[in-house]
Amino acid sequence: MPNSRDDSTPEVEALDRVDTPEGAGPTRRGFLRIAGLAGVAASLAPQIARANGRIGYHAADLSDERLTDLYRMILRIRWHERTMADKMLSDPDYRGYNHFYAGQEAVATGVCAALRNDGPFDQIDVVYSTHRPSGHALAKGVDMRAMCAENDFRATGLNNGYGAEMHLSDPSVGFIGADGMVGPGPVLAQGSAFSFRARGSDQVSVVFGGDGTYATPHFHSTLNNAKLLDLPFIYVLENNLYHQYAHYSYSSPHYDIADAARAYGIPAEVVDGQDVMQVYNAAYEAVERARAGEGPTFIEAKTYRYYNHWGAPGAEVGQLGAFGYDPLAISSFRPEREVRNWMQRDPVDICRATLVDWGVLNAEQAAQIEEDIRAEVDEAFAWAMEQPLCNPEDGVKNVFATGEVPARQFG
Amino acid sequence: MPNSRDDSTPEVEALDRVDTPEGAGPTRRGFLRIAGLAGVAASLAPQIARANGRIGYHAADLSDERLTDLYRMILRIRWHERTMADKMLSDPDYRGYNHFYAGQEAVATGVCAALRNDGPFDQIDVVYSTHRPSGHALAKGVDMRAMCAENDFRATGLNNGYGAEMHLSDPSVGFIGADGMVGPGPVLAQGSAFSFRARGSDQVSVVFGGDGTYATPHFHSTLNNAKLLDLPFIYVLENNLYHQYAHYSYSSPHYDIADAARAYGIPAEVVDGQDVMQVYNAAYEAVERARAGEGPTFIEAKTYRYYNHWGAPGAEVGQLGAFGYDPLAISSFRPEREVRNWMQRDPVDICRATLVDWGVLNAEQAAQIEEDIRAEVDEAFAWAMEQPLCNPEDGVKNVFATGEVPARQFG
Amino acid sequence: MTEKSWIYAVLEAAQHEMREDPAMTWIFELTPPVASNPDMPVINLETEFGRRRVVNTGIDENWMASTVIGAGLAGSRSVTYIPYQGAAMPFQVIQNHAGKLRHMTGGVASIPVVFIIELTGQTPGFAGQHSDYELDTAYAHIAGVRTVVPSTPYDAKGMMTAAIRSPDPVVFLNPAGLRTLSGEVPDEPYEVPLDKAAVRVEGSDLTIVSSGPGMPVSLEAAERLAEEGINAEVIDLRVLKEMDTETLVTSVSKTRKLLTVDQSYYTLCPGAEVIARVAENVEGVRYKRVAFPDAPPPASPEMFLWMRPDAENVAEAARQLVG
Amino acid sequence: MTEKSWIYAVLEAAQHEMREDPAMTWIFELTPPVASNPDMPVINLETEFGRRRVVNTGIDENWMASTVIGAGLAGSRSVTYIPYQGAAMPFQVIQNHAGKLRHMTGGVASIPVVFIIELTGQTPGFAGQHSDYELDTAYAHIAGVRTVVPSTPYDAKGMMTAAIRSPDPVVFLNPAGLRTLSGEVPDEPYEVPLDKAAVRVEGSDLTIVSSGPGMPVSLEAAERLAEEGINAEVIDLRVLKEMDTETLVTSVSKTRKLLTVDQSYYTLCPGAEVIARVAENVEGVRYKRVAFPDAPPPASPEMFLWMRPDAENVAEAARQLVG
Ligand SMILES: Cc1ncc(C[n+]2csc(CCOP(=O)(O)OP(=O)(O)O)c2C)c(N)n1
Ligand SMILES: Cc1ncc(C[n+]2csc(CCOP(=O)(O)OP(=O)(O)O)c2C)c(N)n1
Ligand SMILES: [Mg+2]
Ligand SMILES: [Mg+2]
Repeated sequence: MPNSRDDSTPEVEALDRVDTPEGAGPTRRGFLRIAGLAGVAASLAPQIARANGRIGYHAADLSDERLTDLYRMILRIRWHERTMADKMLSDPDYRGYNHFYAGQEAVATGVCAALRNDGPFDQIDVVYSTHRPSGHALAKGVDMRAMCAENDFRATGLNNGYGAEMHLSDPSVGFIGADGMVGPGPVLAQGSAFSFRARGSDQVSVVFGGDGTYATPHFHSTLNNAKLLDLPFIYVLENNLYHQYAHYSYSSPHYDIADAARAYGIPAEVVDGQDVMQVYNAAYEAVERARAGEGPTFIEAKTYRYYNHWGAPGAEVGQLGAFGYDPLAISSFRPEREVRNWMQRDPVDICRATLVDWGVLNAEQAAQIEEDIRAEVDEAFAWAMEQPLCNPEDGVKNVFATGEVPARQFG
Repeated sequence: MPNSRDDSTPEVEALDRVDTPEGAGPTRRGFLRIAGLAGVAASLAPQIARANGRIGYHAADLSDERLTDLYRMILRIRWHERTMADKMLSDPDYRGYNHFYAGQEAVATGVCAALRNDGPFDQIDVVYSTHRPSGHALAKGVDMRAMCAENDFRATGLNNGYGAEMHLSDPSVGFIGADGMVGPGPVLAQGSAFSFRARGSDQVSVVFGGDGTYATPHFHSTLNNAKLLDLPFIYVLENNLYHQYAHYSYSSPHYDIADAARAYGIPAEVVDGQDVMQVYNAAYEAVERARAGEGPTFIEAKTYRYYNHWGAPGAEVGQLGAFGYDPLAISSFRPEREVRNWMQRDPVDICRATLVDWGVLNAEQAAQIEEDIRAEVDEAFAWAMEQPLCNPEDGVKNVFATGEVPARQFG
Repeated sequence: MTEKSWIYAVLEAAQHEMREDPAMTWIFELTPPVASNPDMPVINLETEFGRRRVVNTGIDENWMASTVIGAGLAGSRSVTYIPYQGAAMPFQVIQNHAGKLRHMTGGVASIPVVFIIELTGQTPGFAGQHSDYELDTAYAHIAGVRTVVPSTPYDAKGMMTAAIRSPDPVVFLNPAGLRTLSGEVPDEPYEVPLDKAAVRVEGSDLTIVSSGPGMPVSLEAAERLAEEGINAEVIDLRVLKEMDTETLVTSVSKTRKLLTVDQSYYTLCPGAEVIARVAENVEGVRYKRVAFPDAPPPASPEMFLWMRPDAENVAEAARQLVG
Repeated sequence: MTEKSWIYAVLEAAQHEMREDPAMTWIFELTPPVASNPDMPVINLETEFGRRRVVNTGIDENWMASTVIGAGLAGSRSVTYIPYQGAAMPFQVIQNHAGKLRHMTGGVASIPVVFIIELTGQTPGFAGQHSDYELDTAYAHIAGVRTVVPSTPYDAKGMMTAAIRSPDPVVFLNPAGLRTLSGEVPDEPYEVPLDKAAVRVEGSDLTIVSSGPGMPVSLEAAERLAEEGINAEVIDLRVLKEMDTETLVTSVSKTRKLLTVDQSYYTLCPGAEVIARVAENVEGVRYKRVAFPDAPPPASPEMFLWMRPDAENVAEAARQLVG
């Protein structure tokens, strides 16, 4: 159970419900299954990120279809990242860039699977992302083709070429959007939660933030006010050990940043961010708590990024991850062996192995799904590259809701 | 012992030293004395602010002269405040204003008594104050006459009439100064501590902050970095229950704000801010820790202000404290009975009773000291009122270190 | 139509919009949104709409501004009242988020919020941080927010209504020095546009342009000048972004003399922009600029009142300009 | 004298001062203070002076700026390098504390610190928050800080030395777009004054005034114009506060035509102040102003590059002005 809450009756009841909108399927909960999954995870990993031992709980109640969707989503993110990295490395006409999310896919996937991702805007759950948004965007339901076009500055992109990677936004699926600044995002996200509580909505607001967000002054504002006002707010801190090139111990005295949240009296959980089931479980409980009016939750997902901070330095076409020197790191960068260690516990592998173990998929089906996803991704990039470039004069539009501002560059 | 540190050998040794620069006087430490003092405090107070039970430790080692100085300083602050309030209420020519500190005198006095308050600027300990600075200033050694003149905007005031109450500053005694903003002060103060560590100085930087500083984003920046860098820094949080007109429970989920500091791994102590001996003890240990390179300390002093937030609304000439309606509070203000309750545990009374109990003073001596202090305060205000007003044209000086900026109001 | 105080006029606008829209919120810090006015019902947004919609927590103006932005992004119109002590605290989030999000998202993000930013500058004695009037420029320079500064209770109400209804984020500068004004203000809601300057006095000898707390002294100067036979046209900018160039150019094309009046520091005060816009559009004009020197306001009333432009400073500069 | 990169020149200045003064500190965030240059020793302030004096913690630019202010108040000269992403985060503490403390304390507080504030505006593709160049105005308007913006490696080193030695707080704007410049820079320390503009090209047909990243395009425009027989005088402001009015007035008194060039947003860009100062002092001048529109920079290179003033925009505006 989570460290900082007791197991009061309403939640025990909640745990007994089967979380399948489809309503069907036998519950998978049971000691054997859990033990089985734990075995899978352990067999894959010499070093398991510190977690609290509860594995395969709510996730075990999901229908086969929804479980397979988790796998599909992880793959969709993974192949989006790999394909884009390869394009950046090999296609001189390609102009897009990314802060790659590969390695962290289970976090976005597990969290967004617990959210309400469609419906009218005043009922949908909202997600605030970071400078590393592609995984969060896909997991929340953003259209991959539109996103690919946006990332290559196309006029028909998700944001008409105005934003590109660090400003991807699609309110229609509740993806409020990426944010290139480190710090403000969490406060803005709790602001949405504030409005949900004010208007009596049961919506939930989720922010993804890196370990880098811990040291920002905004961290305190966010957690303190979310607690004081009992907001329907979830802070998902993806601790991938580094903020840019500095290890998180440069910025935090805590081993678990979750401890900082607990100090406010906020329920906080540390999960293995490489295991989508663990992430889903924690997110599921956080969402239940928020919808029940019981306030915020903090989830620290221990995870790792396979590429360097930004772009594809050190990466090679066709190869997952970046191992080489990152010139942007100047005087400090992470050890290659650390990268290789983490890649031993790959979120794709863990999810696949779990589903095979649970009898949801067999190996051939799993491979076929991956083929299909790769085709989908290739098609999205191909479509994007055919989209029109932007019209220069449109740059002075969209400053305000109507009209345009005058050109001033001509004097 | 403090909650969050263990009693390691160097500190035990430190406790054995007698802290009298004069070197003289028998140590007063001992169970009987401590019990005696506890009796005094208890007899004065039905409601003792929550503290950790260690009373009369290092303070008991002080010489008679230094103990008497504590009493003198508390009185000096008290009568400064009362005299000024009376002047504001009765003298239409008087232009000064104040955020009155009466009720909190033991905090400034106890803390500053543990600091190095004279010597060259690169050896003196520094204090950062708040919008409520008069007590901190006097306790750190600021000249009362110069301060009175400054508060009435005189050209020969402490800051030549440029600053007045909220910007009192006297680096020559290590009083970096008042700060009218809530939030930045603690970060600036830890910045001075940063420079002490960088240049290998054993100086200590102290910030006073109200309970209102807890909710500011700066609180996190301050404590996180002070801890990460092990700075010689002391955060004295004077919890007088209100930030302006809102109770601190509006802004903090903690009963003891000290708990927030402990979360960073910073030793934190809660003391009865009405008892100068308790405050001194905590400050003494914090200073020892800082000088030994062992990092920051947080002290939460539970205290109360006798006047309203600002100025003298609700006060009457000759009467201590303000009970009436405060028009600035608009829709919420504190109950009069709460004020009266707290006044039962007055820092002047507690200090006087302790010194009489300890045989440092008798009642007549104590009364004579108070007479002398009142005369000193009256003389300071009288002197101030005779000082010249400022020269208008000087307003464009002191913007930069040299020269003056052009007048622009004439077009 | 009733004589109303500034703050009553502002809260009346907010009260009406909050009654219409149950999702709308208000965040405050020191000053509860409460106002009374002779013969009118007391307005108390906190008690009327409850502490879920009208909220006060700790001292954190960046939280206040960020929270209304987040509320706006989630579809709730929101207002926050930032006291002058915290006027610069939310600058980054307004500059870098509120002002940019619509554009950066190609138009999909909408932030229908109002930041009431109190500016002071009025009271001698407090010095520096509590007496400065300077952030008008910082908020007017940034893109994507409409920055307005009313100077009458009538405009304060009408611009507040327009600001709340606007789909754009609005920085509503609230000069503390004008709190004491009262004036005839209709009871029913109305809008004053967020992009138009107002000609307060017509004249032909010179144009005086000011805004907010510069208006009372400019109007008083114009009266003194009128008695001396100098007819000043007095323009109240009202809107710093987007500034109404046309009204300025029309007036100065006629008078050929422009005097700007600001309480803000001289360098890069709004008057500099007024002069530059006119200079780009009208030839052969003579210019003067009255402003606070590039110095923090000192505590001493003697120094402060000498530095802050008053009606006589404005009148004298006008005399020199026409003379 | 050696050909040096911009950042090598800046760090060389800092290294010299840190060797002289063992109390001096440097706080950074993303970018370790490390630079190399052909045939020169690598400069690494972190390894040379150790992690007590040269420090990097978390992402908190307000902490960085506040910490150097606190260090300065305690007598330690200090520099912090704020990356452009965080350029607005420390605005409040610089505006309200660094800029006011000396004055508010009647001269007793001294803040001998340098805030290197990186500004960007150079790279198409990043959009909004990562491509804007706008905070020059915010930092130039406030009182009590000297705000400078070099445009050559020579000035960068000389102004950095002067800034570190200055008893006043200095905002040293570091345009990221100029990082790629290199030039002849003396090895020994020297100072470039913090209050003087520089006439880069002499001419008599019009005056072009720019600063920082506007300089390369202005100089290129002047070359094109020269080929056409139009002789532009090009002035590099270098100092936004206190702006060198005299150099501006002298030049425009001669040319009677003033063109200002800014990468900053049009409304209240530094050029507005330049125009206003000249307009107050010189009669019968014709004016033009080239600047970035009042819109956040979009990601699309097509849009961005159209909006950002280039040499041809400047040259064409100059032709119209003289024509
Ligand atoms: C206010 C601010 N300062 C600095 C930066 C530059 N920056 C971009 S990403 C980043 C590191 C973020 O680390 P983390 O939050 O752990 O996220 P991760 O990159 O690991 O996903 C930094 C410092 C920024 N974007 N915003
Ligand atoms: C940034 C900022 N916001 C608001 C204020 C207005 N203000 C002045 S004092 C105060 C309350 C401070 O409360 P606390 O810190 O508890 O100190 P106390 O007055 O109780 O001594 C407030 C909100 C301010 N000075 N600065
Ligand atoms: Mg990280
Ligand atoms: Mg308080």
